Amino acid sequence: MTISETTKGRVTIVSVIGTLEASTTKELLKSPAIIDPTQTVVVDLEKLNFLDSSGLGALIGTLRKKREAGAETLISCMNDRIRRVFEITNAQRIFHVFDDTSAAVDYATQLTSRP
Amino acid sequence: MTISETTKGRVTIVSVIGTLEASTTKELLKSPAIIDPTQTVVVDLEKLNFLDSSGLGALIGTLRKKREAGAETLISCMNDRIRRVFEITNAQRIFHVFDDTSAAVDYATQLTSRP
Amino acid sequence: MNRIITLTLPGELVFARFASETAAKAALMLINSCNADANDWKFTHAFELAVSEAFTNTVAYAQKLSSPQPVTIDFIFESQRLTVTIRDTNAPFSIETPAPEIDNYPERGFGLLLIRNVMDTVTCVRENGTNIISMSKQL
Amino acid sequence: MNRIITLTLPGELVFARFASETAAKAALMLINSCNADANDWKFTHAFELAVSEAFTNTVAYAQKLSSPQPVTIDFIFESQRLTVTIRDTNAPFSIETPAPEIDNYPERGFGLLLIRNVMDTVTCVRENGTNIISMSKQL
Ligand SMILES: Nc1ncnc2c1ncn2[C@@H]1O[C@H](COP(=O)(O)OP(=O)(O)O)[C@@H](O)[C@H]1O
Ligand SMILES: Nc1ncnc2c1ncn2[C@@H]1O[C@H](COP(=O)(O)OP(=O)(O)O)[C@@H](O)[C@H]1O
Repeated sequence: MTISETTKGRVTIVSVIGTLEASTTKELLKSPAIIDPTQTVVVDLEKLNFLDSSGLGALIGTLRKKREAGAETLISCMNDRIRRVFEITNAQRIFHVFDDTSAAVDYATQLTSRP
Repeated sequence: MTISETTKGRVTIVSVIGTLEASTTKELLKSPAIIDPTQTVVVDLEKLNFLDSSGLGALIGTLRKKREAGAETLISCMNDRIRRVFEITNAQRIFHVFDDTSAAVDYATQLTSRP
Repeated sequence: MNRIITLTLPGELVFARFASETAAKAALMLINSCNADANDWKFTHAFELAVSEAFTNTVAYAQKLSSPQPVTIDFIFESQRLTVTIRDTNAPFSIETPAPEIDNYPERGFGLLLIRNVMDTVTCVRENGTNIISMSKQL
Repeated sequence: MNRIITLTLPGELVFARFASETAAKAALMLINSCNADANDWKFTHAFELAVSEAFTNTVAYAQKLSSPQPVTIDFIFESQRLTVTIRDTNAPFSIETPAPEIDNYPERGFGLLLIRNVMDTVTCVRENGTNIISMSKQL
């Protein structure tokens, strides 16, 4: 599992490549843009091929910490396997989910430029 | 494992996709161009991702039957994993091996046009 | 004739992916042996996900012993059905444990919900101090 | 600490690929756990190929019983070494059996040659009517 971060203005794209489950969530949680609660991130899941409840829990924890600090966690490019996990758990209700990373970045940029 | 046959003049390209081992060799041996001993074939291994000694045995048996009938079995596009099996067993000594399928077809076409 | 695959792994989280990938492979084998539609990703993914959850729980809630105990997973192939069984000697629990309310941002508690949703039948029996979790799905 | 994965499969050729893919995955796990170079395809392929050959032989030369016997494969992880052990109750044989002459177009007889070539150490011991084939390779 690999994480790569790309900065687009005030927003950081965090691409998660591989699998996100019990043994790999700590990698995600060590990523600088995830650690910083004030940093708004788009988590790009295009290259994530497996997510279970441990991985989802790490994303929800990230969302909560960032919202508490006034920042956001947006999700982009889920495949059908990932979407299934979001749907069963209702997680799509608390996350902003985008089909497209650049649309997510645009939206996140608007959010961060609010006074 | 899937086999597809493409006819190029007097030569048939037999593409082997997937794996060639004990449980899949019978698929190869059911392929019309492999069954017909007088049919010269180029066995395109570009999409073969695993070969073991059972698979190699099926290729050697095919080569023998075709040579006895005056035809040929040429091999093209082995990856490193397949090449390793050919090298250890010395099979590259009895097969004509080509990096490129169209070069193999050209060579096979010349062979079949000999009187 | 029923066929059984048994996999015993060290009871460590780092082996969860080994377990779930093996489950996916077992599901794919059943699909192939039935000439069923291999493009039905939901069947394969159901086993991959359920085994990831069940294995992780078995390890996460294991009694703290000096060294982790091995975890054994059985894959039982019937004509059109695959059943996965995992055993552990953890504390008893209810397979019907409800998931938490998503609006509270819970970071855990979704494993059993996912298992129940993607499988046809899920049971957990307690026998002589052992939890026997069985998860089964028809093609 | 050594770690062991045990896989028991039905003794049928259709499960050979399951065995060899699991072997490849075990090899990859050792590579990852050692932060070794995952691009060294030869290590992974060695186990994939050797287990394919050994499993196929175990099934092919099994005594003809009414129903095929299960085959158990152990994967033993030491610090930098992976050892695979397969047991069967077949007739005894020599692991050093030479391969046939390629110029005679032999259709079989290359399995043990391949195993010996891709592994560091291969042994076959006979114990109480059981062949114990051990194949091992250092990263
Ligand atoms: N194998 C198990 N052994 C012991 N307790 C378990 C096991 N599986 C589940 N449980 C119990 O059921 C609860 C719900 O499990 P689950 O839905 O997977 O969520 P999570 O593990 O994230 O808390 C767990 O918190 C645990 O108390
Ligand atoms: N597991 C086994 N049980 C019994 N005999 C075996 C076993 N493995 C190998 N042999 C014997 O050794 C010979 C050589 O094996 P191998 O090199 O794999 O070639 P092949 O199986 O293609 O004949 C076999 O023909 C068989 O007689």
